[in-house]
Amino acid sequence: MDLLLQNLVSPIVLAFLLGALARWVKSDLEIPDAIYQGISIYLLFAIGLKGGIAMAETPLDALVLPVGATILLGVITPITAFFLLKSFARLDRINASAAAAHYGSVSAVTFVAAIDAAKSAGLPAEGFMPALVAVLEVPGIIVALLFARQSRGGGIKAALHELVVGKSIFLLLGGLAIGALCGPTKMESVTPFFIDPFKGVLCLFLLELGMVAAKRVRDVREAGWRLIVSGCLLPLFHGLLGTLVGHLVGLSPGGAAVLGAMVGSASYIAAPAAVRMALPKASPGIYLTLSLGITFPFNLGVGIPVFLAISKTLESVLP
Amino acid sequence: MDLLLQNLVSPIVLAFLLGALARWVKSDLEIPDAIYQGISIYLLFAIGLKGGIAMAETPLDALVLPVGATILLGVITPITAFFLLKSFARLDRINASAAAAHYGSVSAVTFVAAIDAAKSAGLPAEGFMPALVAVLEVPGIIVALLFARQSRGGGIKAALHELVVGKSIFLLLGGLAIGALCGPTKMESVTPFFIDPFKGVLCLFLLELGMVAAKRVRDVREAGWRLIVSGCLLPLFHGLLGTLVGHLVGLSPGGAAVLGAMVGSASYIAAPAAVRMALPKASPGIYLTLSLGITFPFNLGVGIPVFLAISKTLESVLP
Amino acid sequence: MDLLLQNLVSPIVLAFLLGALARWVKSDLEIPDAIYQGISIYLLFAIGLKGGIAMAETPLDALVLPVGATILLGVITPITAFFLLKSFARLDRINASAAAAHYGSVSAVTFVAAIDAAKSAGLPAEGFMPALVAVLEVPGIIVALLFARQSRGGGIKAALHELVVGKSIFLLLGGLAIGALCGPTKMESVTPFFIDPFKGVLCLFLLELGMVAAKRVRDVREAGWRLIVSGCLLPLFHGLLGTLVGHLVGLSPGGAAVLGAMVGSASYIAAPAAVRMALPKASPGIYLTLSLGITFPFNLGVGIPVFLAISKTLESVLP
Amino acid sequence: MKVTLCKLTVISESLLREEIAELILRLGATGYTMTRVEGRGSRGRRASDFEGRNVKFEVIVSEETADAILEEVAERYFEDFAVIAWLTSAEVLRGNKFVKSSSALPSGEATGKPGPESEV
Amino acid sequence: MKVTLCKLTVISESLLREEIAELILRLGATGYTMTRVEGRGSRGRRASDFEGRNVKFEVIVSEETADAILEEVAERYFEDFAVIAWLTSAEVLRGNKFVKSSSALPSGEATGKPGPESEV
Amino acid sequence: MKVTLCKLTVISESLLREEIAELILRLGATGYTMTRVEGRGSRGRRASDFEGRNVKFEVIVSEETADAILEEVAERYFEDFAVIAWLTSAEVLRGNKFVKSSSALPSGEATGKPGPESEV
Ligand SMILES: Nc1ncnc2c1ncn2[C@@H]1O[C@H](COP(=O)(O)O)[C@@H](O)[C@H]1O
Ligand SMILES: Nc1ncnc2c1ncn2[C@@H]1O[C@H](COP(=O)(O)O)[C@@H](O)[C@H]1O
Ligand SMILES: Nc1ncnc2c1ncn2[C@@H]1O[C@H](COP(=O)(O)O)[C@@H](O)[C@H]1O
Ligand code: NA
Ligand code: NA
Ligand code: NA
Repeated sequence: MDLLLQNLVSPIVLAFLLGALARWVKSDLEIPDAIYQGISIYLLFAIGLKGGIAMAETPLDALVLPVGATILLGVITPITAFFLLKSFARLDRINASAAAAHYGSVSAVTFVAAIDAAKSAGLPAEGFMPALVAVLEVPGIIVALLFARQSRGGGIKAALHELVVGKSIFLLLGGLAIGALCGPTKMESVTPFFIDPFKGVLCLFLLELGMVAAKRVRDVREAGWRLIVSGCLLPLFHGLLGTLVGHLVGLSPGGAAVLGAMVGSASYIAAPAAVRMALPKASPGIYLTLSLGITFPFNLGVGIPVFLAISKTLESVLP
Repeated sequence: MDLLLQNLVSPIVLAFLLGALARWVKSDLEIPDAIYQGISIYLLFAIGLKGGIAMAETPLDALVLPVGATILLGVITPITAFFLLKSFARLDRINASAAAAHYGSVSAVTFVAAIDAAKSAGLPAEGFMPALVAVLEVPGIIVALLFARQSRGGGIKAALHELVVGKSIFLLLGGLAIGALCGPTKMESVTPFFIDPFKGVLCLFLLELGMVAAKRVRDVREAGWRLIVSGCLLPLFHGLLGTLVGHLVGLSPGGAAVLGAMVGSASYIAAPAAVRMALPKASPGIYLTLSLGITFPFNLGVGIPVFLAISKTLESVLP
Repeated sequence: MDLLLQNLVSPIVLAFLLGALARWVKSDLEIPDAIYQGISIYLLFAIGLKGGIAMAETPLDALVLPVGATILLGVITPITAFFLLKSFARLDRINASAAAAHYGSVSAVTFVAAIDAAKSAGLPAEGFMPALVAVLEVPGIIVALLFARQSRGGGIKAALHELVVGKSIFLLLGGLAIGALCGPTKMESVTPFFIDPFKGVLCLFLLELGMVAAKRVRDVREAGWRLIVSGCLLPLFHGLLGTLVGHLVGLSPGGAAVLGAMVGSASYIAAPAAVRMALPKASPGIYLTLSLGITFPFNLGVGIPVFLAISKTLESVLP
Repeated sequence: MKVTLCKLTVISESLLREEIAELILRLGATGYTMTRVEGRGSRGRRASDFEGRNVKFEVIVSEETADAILEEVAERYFEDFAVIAWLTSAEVLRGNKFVKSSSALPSGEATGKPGPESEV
Repeated sequence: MKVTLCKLTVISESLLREEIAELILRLGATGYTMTRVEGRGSRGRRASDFEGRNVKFEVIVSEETADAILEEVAERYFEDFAVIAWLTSAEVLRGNKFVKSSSALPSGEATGKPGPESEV
Repeated sequence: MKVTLCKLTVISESLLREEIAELILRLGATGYTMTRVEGRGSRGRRASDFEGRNVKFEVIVSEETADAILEEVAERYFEDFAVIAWLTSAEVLRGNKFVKSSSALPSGEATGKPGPESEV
C-alpha cells in the first residue's frame, strides 16, 4: 500500500495526471507534433543506447535464458489475450485479435516507468533489459494477426516489415547496437544528452500521453464494464506470469518485476500502426482504448508497484 | 552603473540582442514554430517545478504575506497603468485598458532574468518566487478588463477561463504542484533536464524573443514619444513599488528586487491572448509594442539592475 | 589502421550509418523538419559559443597567423577544385564552379567530428578553431562563383549577402561574439545546455544526415567513377595541404589535423543555398552528391583519421 | 458517380481555432481539415505574433451549409479579427458522406448529373 | 497559354502516406504536393492518435488521370480508412509539364481554348 | 454579396520564399497565405534537401492581378527553379478587401453578378 502511494507520487505519474487534467479543464496546452515525435525518437534511441552499453558488459550466455523466456511470453500473451477478449469481453474475431496484438507487444514507457520504480524501491533491474523490450515487440503481434485469419494486401508479411523497420523497433535495435559496439568508455561523451536528462524528457512525454489518454476516457465509459475489466485483468495476469518467469530464469527481483511490467503492458505505438495496416476493419476505438485508456494507466498506477511487491515476496519464497 | 553594464553583458541579454540583429540584417535565421512552442512549454513547466521544490521546503505561513502583497500589487498596477496610458499617452478607453491588462500581469522571462541577475549580484531570491508569478498573472488582467466597460461574447468570464487554463498558467501551476508534492528528493532524477540546462534554453528563447521584438521597432517609432515614455515610466514606477513592498513584507533584498521586476514587467504571452479574445477592438499594435517592444527590453537592460541597486540601498535604510 | 577502425566505431559515425541504414531498409523513421532545424541552430550556436569562450582566453595576436592562413586556404581550395572538376571530372564551367564553391567552404559537422576525434586520439585542438570555421565559410564560395562568369539577378553580391547573414554563419559569429564578450565565468550557467549535451545532440543530427546522404547513393552510382574519385581526391589533397599549413603557422598537431579536416571538407548547408541562388542552372544533383554523398562520408570515415596520423608524423619530422 | 459540392476555405488567426471548428460542425459540416499556415494581410499582425501561425479550415459541404457557415463567420469575425473565407466548387464521389443524415442532397446533385453551370 | 486541368485533392490518415504517393505517381501524375494537416471526420479517430496528423495530397493532372487515381483511391481505401478526395479544375501555364510524355493532352486543352464547360 | 475572384496557387522551393512573397505583394495582392508543404516533381530534388520543404502561396486576387503574378513567376522562375503555379476561381464576400484601393473591381464582379462562364 505504501509502495503504491510512493509510486503514485512521482514526477512521471503526476505529469501523466497533469496531462489528463489539461484535457479535462480544456486547457489550450498542446505539445506540437514535431516535439512529440522528436521526444519519442529521443526516448527510444536512448533506451536502446543504455541497454547496449549494459550489454557490452554482459556475457552473452547470461542473455540466452531471459531472451528465450521473453520470446515464449511474447507468444503466450496474445493467445490468452485473444481468448479472454473474445469470450469474456465478447469482441468479435477481428477486434479480439487486433487487441491481442497490442497485449502481445510492449509499451516502452511502461517499461521505463518500471525500471525507474524498481530503482526507487531499491531493486535495480539488469542493465540489459532494453534488449528484452526489442525482443518482445514483434512475436506477439505476429501471433495475434494469425488469429484474425484475414488481413489486408501484403497482410502479415507487410505488417512484419512495418514492424521491424518501424521507427520504434529500428531505433531500439539501432541504439542497442551502437551502445554495444562502442561500450561504456566511448559512450561517455554522449551520456550527458542521452542518459542524464532522460527522466525529465520522459516527464514531458507523459504530459502528452496524459492528454492523449484523457481523450479516450469517453470511449472507456462507452466501452462497457467487460472491456474495462479485461483491460485490468490482462496486465495483472500477464504481469504476474512475467514476474514469475523472470524469477525462474534467474533475473534479479527488480529485473523480474520489470519483465512483469513489460509482459503485462500493451503497446500503443508499434502495434497500432501494424494492426491498422493489417486489419483495417478492426476498430481503433477498441484497441487504443484498451491499451492506452485502460491498461497503460492501470500499470502505471497499480501494476508496477504490485509486480514489485510480488517479486520481493517471490524472492523469499523461491529457492 | 557598473551593475548596469555587468547586467548587459550576459548571455541572456546578448542573445536577445543577437535575435534583434538577425532581423535588422535580414538574416534568414528562424526558430521553427514547434521549437519555439516546445521551449516555452519547457521554460514554464521548469519554472513551476523549481518553485514547487522550493515550496516543499517553505513553511506555508512564510508565504501568506508575500502572496497577499502580490495580489494587492496585481490590483494596483493595472489601475495606475490605465490612468497613465489614458491621460498621458492619450490612448482611448479600450486601448488603455487592453494595455493596462498587460502591465497588471507578468512576463515570465523578465522574472527569470531577474532571478538570474539577482544571483549573479550575490543577492539570491527566495525559492518560492515562481508561486508569486502564478499569483500575479491573473488579477491584473481581470481588473483591467473591467475598465474597458465592454467586451466580446463571453467577455471577462471567457477571458478568465482562457487565462486560468491557458497553457502558461496551467504549466506554471502544474509544475508548482508536482514539485511541491514530490519534494527535492524525488525530483532529483528530473533535475538534469529541468534545472541544469534551464538557462541555456532560455538563451535560445531570447534569441527568438529578440527577433519578435525587433519586428516591433518600426511600430515603436510610429508610436510617438508619449507611448515610449509610458513604456519606460510604468515599469520603473511599478518596479520600485514592487521592490519597496517586497522589503516591507520581509523578502530578502534579492527577492524584493525580483518582485519589483515581476510587478514592473508586462506580460506578452498570457495577456495578449486573453485581451484579444475579450477586447478584439483594441489594437495589438499598441499593446504588443508597449509590452514587448518597449517595456521588456527596458526591464532587461535597465529595470532589473536598477531594482537590484535600489533594493540593496533599501536594505541598509529600512529597519 | 587501428586509428581508422578506432574512428569508425564511434557513436557519431555509427549514428550516421544507422541513418543510412534506415533509408536502405525503408524504415519510416523520420526526424521532423522542425527538430532538424532546431538541432542545427543549436549546434551552430553552440560551436560558436564554445569557440568564443576559448577566444576570450586567447591573446589576439595568436590568432593572426591561423586566420590569415585559413583565408589563404579558402582562396586556394576552390581553384584546385574547379580545375580538377573541370578537367578530370569533365564537368562544364557552371557545374564545376558550383561544386568548387562547396569545396571552398567548410562542413561544420566534419569540423566537430574532427575536434572530437582529435581529442579521443589524445591530440586536443586549440579552443579557438570555431573562429577559423567562420573565417573559412565565405571566401571560397566567392572565389568559386567568380569562375562561373555568370550569375543570376543580384549575382555574387546577393549570394554574399545570403551567406553572411545566412543562418549558419550568423549563428556561428553570433555565438563567437557572445562567448568572447561574456568569457568563461559568465558562460558557466549555460554550459550544461550548450556544451555538455553537445555530442549527444550531434549524434541525432548525424542520424538525419545519414538518411539524407543515403538518398544520394543512387545519384552517386549514376555519377560515374570520375566524379567519385574527385570526391575522394579533393578532400585528401586539401586536407593534407591544410594539415601542413596548420603545422607551419604553429598550430598543435591536433589543431593542424582539424584545420586539415576543415579545409578538406565540403559545405552542404551554407554553400548549397548560396549557389542555388547565384547559379540556378547548376545541377544540385551534382554538387550535393559530391559534398554530401561522397566527400562527407569519406572525411568522416577515412579523411579525419588520416589527417590525424599525418599530423602526428609531421610533428616529429618538422623542426 | 461524382456530385458537385462546395469547398469552403476559412483562414483565421489561430486564437479562434476552437471557436471556428465548433461553428463549422454546429452548422452541419460532417468534418473539416485544418492546416497551420502563415499569412500576410491587411491587418498585418495578429494578437500574439508568437502563436505565430494562422489556421486554414477546408470544408466539403453542400452549398447551403457553406453559405450558412460563411455568413456566420463573416458576421462574427470579419470586422474585428484576421479572418477571410472563400468558396470554390468541388466534385466528390460518395456525396452523401458530406451531408448530415438529417438533411438531404438537392436532387440535381444526388443524381450526379448537375446542370452545365454547376459543373466544374 | 493557359490550359485547364484537374486538381485532385486526397486527404488521408498519415499511415497511408507512402502507399498513396506511390499510387499517384504510378497512375500517371508527374508530381504531387503534400501537406501535413489535421482533421475531424465521421470516423473521428485514426489508428494512432499519436501519428497525429493526416496528410493532404494535391495533384495537378489531366482529367483522365485524375479519374483513374480517384477511382483506385476510392476502391482501395474509402471503406476502411479515413480517406476522402475531391476534384476541382485548375488553369495552368505549361500544360505539358503535367502530362507524362507517353500520353498527350486532349486537343481542346492543348490549344488552350477549352470549351465553355471545362472552363472555370 | 458574393463576387468571383481568382485564387492563385504558387508552389516553390523554400529558398525563394521571400522573393515570391515580395513579388506577390508588389504586383498588387492585398495579402497571401503561405503553407509549408513537401513535394515531388519532375526535378526531383531541391537545392538543399535539408531546407526540406517547399512553400505554397495561396492568393485571392482579381483576375488581372493573378495573371500578372502568374506571368512574372513563370518568366523568372519556371525555367531554373522548382516552381509551379495554377489558378482557380473563388467566390468571396467583401470583394473589395482583395483589391488594392488604387485599382477597382471590374464592374461584372463588383455587382456580384458575374456572367455564367466566370461563375463556379
Ligand atoms: N489576398 C489574400 N489572399 C490570400 N490570403 C489572404 C489574403 N488576404 C489575407 N489573407 C489571409 O488572411 C489573414 C488575415 O488577413 P487580414 O484580415 O487581411 O489581416 C492573413 O494573415 C492571410 O493568411
Ligand atoms: N466534410 C469534410 N470536409 C473536409 N475534410 C473532411 C470532411 N470530412 C472528413 N474530412 C477529412 O477527412 C479525414 C477522414 O475523414 P473520415 O473518413 O470522415 O473520418 C478527416 O480527418 C478530415 O481531415
Ligand atoms: N503534378 C503536380 N501536382 C502537384 N504538385 C506538383 C506537381 N508537379 C510538381 N509539383 C510541385 O512542384 C514542386 C516542383 O516541381 P518540379 O519543378 O516539377 O520539380 C514539387 O516539389 C511539387 O511540390
Ligand atoms: Na505485453
Ligand atoms: Na506587471
Ligand atoms: Na573546404
